[in-house]
Amino acid sequence: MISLESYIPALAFLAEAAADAVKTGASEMNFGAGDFFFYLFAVIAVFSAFMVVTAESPISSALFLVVTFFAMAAIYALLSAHFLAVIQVLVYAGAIMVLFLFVIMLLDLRKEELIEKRHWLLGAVGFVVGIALVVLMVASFRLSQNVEVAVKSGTDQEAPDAAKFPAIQESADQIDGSRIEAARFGTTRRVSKHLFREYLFPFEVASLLLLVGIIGVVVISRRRRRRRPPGEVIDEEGAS
Amino acid sequence: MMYNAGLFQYLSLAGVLFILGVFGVLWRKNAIIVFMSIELMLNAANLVFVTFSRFMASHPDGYVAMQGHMFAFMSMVVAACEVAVGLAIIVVIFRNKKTIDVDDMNLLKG
Amino acid sequence: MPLELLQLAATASQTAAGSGLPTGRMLIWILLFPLIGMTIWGILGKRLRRETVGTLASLAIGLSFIFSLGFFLAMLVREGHGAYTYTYYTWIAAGKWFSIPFGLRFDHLSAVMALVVTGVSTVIHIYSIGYMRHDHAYWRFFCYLNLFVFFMLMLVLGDNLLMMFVGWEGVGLCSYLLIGFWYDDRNHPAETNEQGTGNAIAGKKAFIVNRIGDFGFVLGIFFIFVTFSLMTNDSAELQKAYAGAAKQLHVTDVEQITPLKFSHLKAIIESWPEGSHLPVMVLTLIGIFLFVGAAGKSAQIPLYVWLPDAMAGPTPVSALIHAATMVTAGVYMVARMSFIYVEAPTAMMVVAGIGALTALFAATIGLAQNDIKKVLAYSTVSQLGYMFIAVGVGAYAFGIFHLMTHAFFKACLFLGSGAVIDFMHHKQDIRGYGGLRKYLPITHITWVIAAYAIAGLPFLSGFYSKDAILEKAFEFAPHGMHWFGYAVFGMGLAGAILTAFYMTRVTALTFWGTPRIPEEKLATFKKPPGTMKAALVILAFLAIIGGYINIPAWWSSDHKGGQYFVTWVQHWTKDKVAEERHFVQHGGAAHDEKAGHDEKAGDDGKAQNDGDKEAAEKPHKEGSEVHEGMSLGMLAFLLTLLSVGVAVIGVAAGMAKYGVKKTGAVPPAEGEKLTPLHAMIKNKYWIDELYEGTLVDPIHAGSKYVLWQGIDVFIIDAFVDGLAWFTLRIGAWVRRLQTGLIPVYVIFMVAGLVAMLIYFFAYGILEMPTFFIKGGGK
Amino acid sequence: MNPSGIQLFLKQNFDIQTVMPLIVVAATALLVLLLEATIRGKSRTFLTAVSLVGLGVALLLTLFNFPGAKQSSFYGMVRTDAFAQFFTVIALAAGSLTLLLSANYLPKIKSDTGEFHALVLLAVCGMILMAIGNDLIVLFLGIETMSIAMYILCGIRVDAEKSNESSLKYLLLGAFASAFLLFGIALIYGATGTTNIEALINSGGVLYGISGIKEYQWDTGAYQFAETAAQYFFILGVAFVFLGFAFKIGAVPFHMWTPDVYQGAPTSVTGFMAVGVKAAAFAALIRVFLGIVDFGDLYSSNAIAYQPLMDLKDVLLGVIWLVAVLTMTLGNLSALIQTNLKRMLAFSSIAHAGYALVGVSVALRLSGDDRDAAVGAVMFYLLAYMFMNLGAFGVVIMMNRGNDEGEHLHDYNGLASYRPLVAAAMAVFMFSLAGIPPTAGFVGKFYIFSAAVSAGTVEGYGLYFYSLAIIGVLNSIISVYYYLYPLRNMYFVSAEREHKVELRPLMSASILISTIFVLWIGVMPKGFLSRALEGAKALFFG
Repeated sequence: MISLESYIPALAFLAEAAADAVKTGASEMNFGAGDFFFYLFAVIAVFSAFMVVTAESPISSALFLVVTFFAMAAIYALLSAHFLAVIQVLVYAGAIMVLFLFVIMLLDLRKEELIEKRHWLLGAVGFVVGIALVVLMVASFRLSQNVEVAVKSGTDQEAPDAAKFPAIQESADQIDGSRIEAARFGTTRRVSKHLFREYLFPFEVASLLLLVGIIGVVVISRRRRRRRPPGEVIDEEGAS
Repeated sequence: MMYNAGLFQYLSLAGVLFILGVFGVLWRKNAIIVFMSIELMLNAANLVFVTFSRFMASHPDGYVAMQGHMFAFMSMVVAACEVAVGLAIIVVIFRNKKTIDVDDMNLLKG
Repeated sequence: MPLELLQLAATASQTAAGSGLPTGRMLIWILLFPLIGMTIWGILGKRLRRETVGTLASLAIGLSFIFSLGFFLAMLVREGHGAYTYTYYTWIAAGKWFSIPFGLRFDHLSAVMALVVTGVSTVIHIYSIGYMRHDHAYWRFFCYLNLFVFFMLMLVLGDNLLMMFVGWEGVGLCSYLLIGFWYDDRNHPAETNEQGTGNAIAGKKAFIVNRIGDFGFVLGIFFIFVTFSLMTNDSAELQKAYAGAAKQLHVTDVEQITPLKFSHLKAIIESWPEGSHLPVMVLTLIGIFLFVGAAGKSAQIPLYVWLPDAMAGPTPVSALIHAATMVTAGVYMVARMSFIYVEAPTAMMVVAGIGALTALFAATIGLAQNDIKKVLAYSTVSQLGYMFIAVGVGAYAFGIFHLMTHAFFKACLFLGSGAVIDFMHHKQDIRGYGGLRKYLPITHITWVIAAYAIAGLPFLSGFYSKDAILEKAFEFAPHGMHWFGYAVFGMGLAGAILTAFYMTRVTALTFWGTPRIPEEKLATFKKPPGTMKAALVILAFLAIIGGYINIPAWWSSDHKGGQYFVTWVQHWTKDKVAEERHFVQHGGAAHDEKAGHDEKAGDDGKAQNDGDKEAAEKPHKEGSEVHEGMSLGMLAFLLTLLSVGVAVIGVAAGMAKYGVKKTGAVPPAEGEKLTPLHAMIKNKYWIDELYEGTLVDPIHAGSKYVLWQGIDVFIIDAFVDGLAWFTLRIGAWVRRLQTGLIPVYVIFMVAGLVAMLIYFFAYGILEMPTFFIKGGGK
Repeated sequence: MNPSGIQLFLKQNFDIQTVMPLIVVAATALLVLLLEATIRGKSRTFLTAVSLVGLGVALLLTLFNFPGAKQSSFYGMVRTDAFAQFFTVIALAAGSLTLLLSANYLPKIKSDTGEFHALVLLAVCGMILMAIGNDLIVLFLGIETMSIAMYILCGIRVDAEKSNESSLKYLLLGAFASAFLLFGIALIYGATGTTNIEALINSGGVLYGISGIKEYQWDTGAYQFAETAAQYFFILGVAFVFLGFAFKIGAVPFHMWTPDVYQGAPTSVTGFMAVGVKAAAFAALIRVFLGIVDFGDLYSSNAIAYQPLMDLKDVLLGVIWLVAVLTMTLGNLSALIQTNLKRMLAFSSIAHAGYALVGVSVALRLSGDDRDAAVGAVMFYLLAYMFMNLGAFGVVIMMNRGNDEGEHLHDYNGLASYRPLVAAAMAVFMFSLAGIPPTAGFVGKFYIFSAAVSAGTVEGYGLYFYSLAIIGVLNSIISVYYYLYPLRNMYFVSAEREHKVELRPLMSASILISTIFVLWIGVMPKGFLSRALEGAKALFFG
């Protein structure tokens, strides 16, 4: 199988390490390598994201963002999303970040950027609202850990209602094969199979979107141009 | 074991990144950093997609749930476009106003 | 007799033409002429000559009038005097049960309205040719005026509530445009109103106050729809009623019945199944909501405030829109919906009560006004109050009758005032007039005729209509409460005396006595052109004869004849008069006595009447036919005598105060004290002093300082303005949130999301996990 | 696979005809770009003509050669039903009118480039995608295509600070809202296992997503199926997605960008934003949220015990009720005190979104024919709103002479005396916006409010919907106050000086078309409404 992980052994390693986590219905698990790497990259991601938001200079913000993106890529790999992990590095950490840095350099913003002082009310309201959002979101996520369903009450050994959840039956077969699945799941091959069949139309639309982006950058970044009568020599400076 | 990296842990990571992004948009004055924060939020959303895609056992239609991957892929395209356009606008604004402080964008109000 | 004559004429014209009767399809032409006119003036008007525009615009309305007349005559000769209806296409349709046709209805009620609207409009158009001769935006004026007539005809001829609403809004728009017509105050400084507000503001005020009324109207429509549409209410009674209505309307399918169409709604209510009660509460609510709309358009308490301000517009506009036609739309609407009101006595009480209050209240304010058009404006409000008394006590046909006569004499008065204003170089203060009789003889004569018509002096049109209304009010007893009818009657009577008084006052101050500006100056002023005089004469003539199409019943030998007009209109309206009369007939003896009391007591019979309530409610079954007829005639006769009496007293008091001396009593200028007046009229009659001391001065002062400047300006006006101010304050406050700062906008977005999530938690579809609640969890 | 099988396969999954209007518009955009590059220096009217031809062809294709009802293609990514057809028509018409309006306006603001046309066309593509999108991914891409094109169009006056600022504000806030939308979609995907709206409904109310896996229980130490978690993610996702859509339609409290962005953008773009973006966002909102509500119903029908999703409909109803009320009221109150006409129209567009939301909230509650009527009312309203609002912006553009002139209310002083027809057209638009008969706005409002009233007859919901109708009517009364302002200035105030209002043919044509349609829809709405109802019926189960 020619896939990206052949070339990037780290991706394959991470994916395999994390495969346990995806085992459905697994009972007791020990703290494994996948867990370790998850927490490692999660801490890196959160720390650098925090630094993005709080760093004084935009340059450091941008660099911390690169770190975040790399950590995210690793986490994608943990989730067997090999293709996406690579794309994440190429597109985000590569293209987008370069763009950011380029613009920051272009604008020469280094001097004026200290951490800003805002009106206290704005800060306070923002803080309260943001914290409320944190609490509510985490509360909702926590509920994924705290299931109190009457539907399928009983022990974990009870067989799921296969008629209602056809997915579950299949998943039982995959428990053992999860390591194999981890290697296959988000490969370029599988992604492309979907991308050029079911997702052909969105793919084409995405090209339309990129066209919009291209035109946009051309239109916006062009310096103002005077209307010329036909035949006039184009002024080099004006054309920019 | 509560320390195994399960669905909750991945989602929580996404949520934390997302909220850090929200705070960045709220607190920062520099338009570029605001923009970076938005990228952070988009990334967080991507992580949710990929997490769900992975944790979902399989799809009833018989194929492995790859919609999340597709969505994450498309959202990267979107993010790239937004960044390109957004940075172009920021450059133009800097050219006109010599500042990219979002608090100075208050010609239009009331 | 006139009916037979008209029938003869119609038959003759029909045979002369050799063709059949007009078809319903042609009804649209009544509307089309003004619309075509309006379009032409709007596009080409600037390039046409003034005379051409005026003449052709008048012609357009004239053609509408001729068509209306044609349809009216055709109805007369038609078998059973059937109405003309035609549905052109479906305007709004949604689903199975809901369709609003674009249909016109020329029936007994709308025929009268269409004739009045087109007739009076034609005359006023002709008048405007003269009056607007100097105006630079001549074409625009006629454009608006034609558009107004179009919308008014749509209001009148539409066969369903929504078309009526279209016309309703349209006339409001035209009113707005025409009130503010002279927006440029520099050219016409005198026609701004006394508070110094500009014409445009007056226009806007009119429009917005009217929208408050429209709110009620729309709610009324909504509730009618919700209550009587099978789409929203499929109760067994309603289904039976639909079946009955289908039978009555000769339609095969109940789905064709739509409750917003007048005839269908009427049929539904009429064929409500026996044994089950109509939803009276809802009907009352509907009636009151519709009346709120009517009160806005027809300037009743508390929504009348716009009408006096509306006098800022050109005088022909005041005559046409704010006296003769548009403001009466509310009365027309209530008459149109009479089948609802008769089922909801409480709503009728509200209508009659508000009408009576307005009639009296506005008349008192009218006493103290010095702007000639303001007097007429308050008088219009007061007269509209009478019309609402009529439709409120269930005498719908009489309300329409008064509407018609009022259109004649009030249009005549306004046009007369316009002639005076035109003559006096746009001075409107009656204190600066006096003795104009010499200079404007024709205006003077027509004015006096119209003024006495409105005062209710016998043999003029106003007498017949107002007298009839008061008579019906006297017989009114909602829920068996006779005192209410007597109270309404009393207020109407008091209003009548004041009307007579202030009309005499304004007549005397304007036309009689000696001129208060130098005569040599007056002699140089230009007389009004012929078109204006012609219009005045036509309207004065109508103000005289207008009443004879409905002479009081007791004049004729069998107590039934003579009521041509009312009988005609009652083809549609469901007058409750017949039942009430029945009741009165039984209690005839008691009422005769009371009538006597009333006469002696003058204008206020309320106190005594309360005591007689019980007596009136006792059923008297033993009375014979002849006896009842006699008592009815006697009662009507006595009531007539009474109202003639009060009219004469009012006129006499006015004459005594303002008209007897050649110089006349001039109201004091602003800031001057009232007391010097006393010297002028002292020692004249002892009755003068009685009036002075007990009636005229207190009322005069009271109306000026309490009612007008106190309640009218200070409370009601301020309330309406305050509401607007309050709304604007909120707007300004909201505006401060719009800081232009991105973080603030972000906070609002996130806060919105947080609020939504909190709501989800509060509702219980999301729950707090147990680790937030100590000891929780299962 | 035999040939006929292949044909069937292609027909089902690669039916180009279903996206033909989209292709035509996108191809026109490319053609315009090419022409711009090759015939540089020529009159841009030519490019306008080319774009209009493209839009016209697409419009004809949409009107007369639209694939059969309820056909989905590209593996269920797009669904070409009458609903999609209706909103495609709105998008194409809005684009055409905008280009007509821009033809004479662009030189004035010195942005007369072919890219403008291309971007408008691509934004139209985005709107079409939102109309035909059957999968959240297509909707998302459509929203982004449209939005990014709009960000650029707002900032196309690169030398004007207001335009820059408008663009940046729109972009930052829009991207922020997009992130929420994306996050919400992710959560819904996790809960349901699909992003396809049709699949969501056809799932029979089963959450196929993460509910299939077992989760560790913190308190008991046991593993259980994550059904409840899936439900919670679903609800949370609905809230986030609602934010994303509410931002685009400018609903309170996600509306605050609207006035600033509208004011700063070039006027023709403002008009396009106010009608096109809003209509497309409503199309997506209706499709997604009615799908969600239907899903909730199905879910409730096979739920065994108490489930949070059962109440989702009522909760959403409450949210949208409040949002609709706030949107109407705040929009109108803020518009009251504006002196800049563009800003006033921006606030009024917020209010109009509120009226349309009334219809949406009604549609959430009702079912069957009644729901079709409510959805149809919203669709009809958006159509009417497109003509009246673009017309009003057209007059504003006509008054413009390159700078901010023509935006302030006192610029309209005495317009009626020297440009009576323009003033009359403006009066028609203002009255239509205020909802005064016999204009399109009145009929639209009438349908919406009567839908609310008929929903009020549902047992237990009388208070909800009657109050909604009454608040709506009250609001339209408030709105009259500020719609009268330009009218007052045009008719009742003398001009200190006459503006040179040029009656250029293309611009006049646009205003004339708008006027005609406003009156046509107002006087004979039946045909338009029946198309809207057809569209509503084609949605999902009808």
